[in-house]
Amino acid sequence: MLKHTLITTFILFILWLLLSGHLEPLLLSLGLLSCLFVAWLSHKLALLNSDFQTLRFNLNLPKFLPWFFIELVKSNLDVSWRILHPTLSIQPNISTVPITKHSEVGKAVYANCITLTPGTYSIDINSAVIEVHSLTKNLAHDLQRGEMSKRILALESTSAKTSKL
Amino acid sequence: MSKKISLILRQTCNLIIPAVLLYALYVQFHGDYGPGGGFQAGVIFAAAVILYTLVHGREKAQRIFPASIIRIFVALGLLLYAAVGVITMVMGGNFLDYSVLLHAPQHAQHLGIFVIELGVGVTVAAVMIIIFYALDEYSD
Amino acid sequence: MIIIGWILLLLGSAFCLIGTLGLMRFPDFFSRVHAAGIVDSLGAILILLGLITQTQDVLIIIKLLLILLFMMLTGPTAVHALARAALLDAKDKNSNNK
Amino acid sequence: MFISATIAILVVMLILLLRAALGPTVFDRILAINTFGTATVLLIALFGFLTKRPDFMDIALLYALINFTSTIAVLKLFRYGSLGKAEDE
Amino acid sequence: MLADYYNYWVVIILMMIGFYIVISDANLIKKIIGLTIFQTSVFILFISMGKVDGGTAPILVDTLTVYSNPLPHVLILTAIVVGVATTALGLAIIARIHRAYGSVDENVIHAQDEKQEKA
Amino acid sequence: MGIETIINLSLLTLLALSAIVLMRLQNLLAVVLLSGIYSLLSAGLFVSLDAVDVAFTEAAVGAGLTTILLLGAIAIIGKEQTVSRHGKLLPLVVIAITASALIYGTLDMPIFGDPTAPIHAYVAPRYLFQSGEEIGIPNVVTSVLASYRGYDTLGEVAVVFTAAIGVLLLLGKPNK
Repeated sequence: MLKHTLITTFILFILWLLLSGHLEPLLLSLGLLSCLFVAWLSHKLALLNSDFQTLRFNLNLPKFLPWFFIELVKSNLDVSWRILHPTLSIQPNISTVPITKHSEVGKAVYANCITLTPGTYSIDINSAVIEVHSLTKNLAHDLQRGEMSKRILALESTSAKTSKL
Repeated sequence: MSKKISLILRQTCNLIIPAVLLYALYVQFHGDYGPGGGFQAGVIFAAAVILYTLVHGREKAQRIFPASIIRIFVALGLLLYAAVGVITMVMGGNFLDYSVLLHAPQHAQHLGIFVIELGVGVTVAAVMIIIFYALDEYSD
Repeated sequence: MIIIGWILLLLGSAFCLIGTLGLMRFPDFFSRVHAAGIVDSLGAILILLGLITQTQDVLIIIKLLLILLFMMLTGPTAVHALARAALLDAKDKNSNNK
Repeated sequence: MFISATIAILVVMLILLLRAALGPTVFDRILAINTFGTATVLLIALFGFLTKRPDFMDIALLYALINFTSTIAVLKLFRYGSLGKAEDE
Repeated sequence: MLADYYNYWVVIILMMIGFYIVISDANLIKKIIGLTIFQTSVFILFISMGKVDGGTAPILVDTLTVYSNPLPHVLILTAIVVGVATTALGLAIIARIHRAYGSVDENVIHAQDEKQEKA
Repeated sequence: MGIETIINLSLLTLLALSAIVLMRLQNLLAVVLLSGIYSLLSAGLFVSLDAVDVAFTEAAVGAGLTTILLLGAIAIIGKEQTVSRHGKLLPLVVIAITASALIYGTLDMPIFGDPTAPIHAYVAPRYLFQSGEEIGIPNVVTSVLASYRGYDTLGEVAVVFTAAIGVLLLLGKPNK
């Protein structure tokens, strides 16, 4: 537990430095105190619990972000084209996407990534599937192929899944 | 379809609330250099606590921020503010004239402003949280 | 750098406008969410990236990146919560009518 | 160039206001307000650059952080009829 | 001419809308919202008066010399927080009224009062 | 007309529009939601009028608190409320007279942004040009709030404190 709190404090302190940009000893010590206080509170509130430690920013992140950005642009262009098209060719429907291997945080990240790409958004979630509302049938099929799921799985560290058991 | 709060919402809030809490403290301590200060920091801190209450329920929130202790903080902040005024009077200045606190007047001003902003922040945060609790408990 | 910023800002504003246009054109709530999603995702991303190219101040770049990060966290979550509440509400109404 | 983006955001705001006024359901209004928050963040960020003092990002950052609090509150009220009720397991 | 006085005129429009809601709507919560609009219009009036052409925000930087007037900002900054606190007090009173009368509609409340006086 | 003027004018117009929409809506929940937009717009306006500290407060208060407190009150009285009206004519006459008197009054105001207006003549220059030496912090608003006008701020905090006491007296449960 102490280890988790220390890691939390460290991450919060980096955030403080990014926010503040002041390097005077007074503000630095105040920042350290604030970070300790917030880390203590988060521990008490069970906020940044062990789940979040599973999301290590490993080497797959630089690979994931450009891929995700391209997907984002593609889906944006697709939806924009449909909006501008005079006939509004849309067939809204709800389908399910399986999510078996993800940790709790991984599920949340996955669902948020689905929502971030226009054309699909997660409407409900349970332990096995995400219900997805999509603007056209094709977009849902793309998701069910599971490319994004695989890539987000690669972001989670392998030790996490064993510790969840 | 249960009445449970969605997992996504819970996880995101768990990630955001520490950031909001830290941001509140950042605003509290950087009021000298940019926009911000005790009033804003207090409100942001209260917003974080309210967000926690929304997602995890009042019972859980009151286990860590009990109303009885928040009530003490409501008065504590104001007392801290007023105490600075009394101390300056004891040290031979006017009420809330910080320059007598230390030898160098600029440093004394810094110290005085820091302490009273802290008092303002504590009172505002506590007041907003206690008002939210009171309204919410009344709706049961 | 300045020209890249131009393009990013203009594209971002264009996407924002298209998104809100969709918000008016789409027939029901669940499809309007898709249209609003354009403003929240690519519109905001392009404008903020465009702003990042326009300054040399590291602190401001960091703050813009933080704004982007937190928007990308809170935006989809709010949309999800909203859509879920709307779906549950629609289901409730259906079961009441039966 | 900042000018055109700013004007675009102002037009977006006008349309969103229209959507919020028309409704028809509560959820449409909430959607409009949520997007309005995004537009405000962008407007404030752009304005910082327009006035050549872009050190007011703090306000935009604040909105990015806590704008969804009120959205969650409305949804909670709508679903549970109370703000502080804990979830039913 | 338009830009010279536009702020003041919008302030008056907002103020009158707030006033109209307060005197014409019977629902007490909507009256509170009307008061909030009225309050904001006063804030805008103060802040508009503090604005100086070509000035920027009153946070001192070596390169700038023209700043807007900080005094209204100080007044309004505290007024906003005090405004929320008093709004909350108003809402608390409305909650008690609702418990006593079972309604927050002024017409219903008056009708009940009159009934009680007759009895 | 500079871009700042255009932004100022359009934000004001949007504010007026949203207030008119607010006035006409009858569903209470919709009114509360629209007041969220009203608050976002006024925060934007405060930024454009150089009042960053005020905008910051409005942002924190409007996004985080006012809406939630109003929703808390709606939770107490029930969400299916609609608003009924008193008569329309008398209030309209009253506000028409008040508005015309006020608009007549604005013609004597100093024009918007005039640097020679009386408000800028007395204490403001002293705060702006000497607070840097006297207090030593760049944000003039903070130095006026906490140092020059510290006594006023103490009063404001006391008002907030009193409001909390009032809410607790009205709504709090008796001690167990």
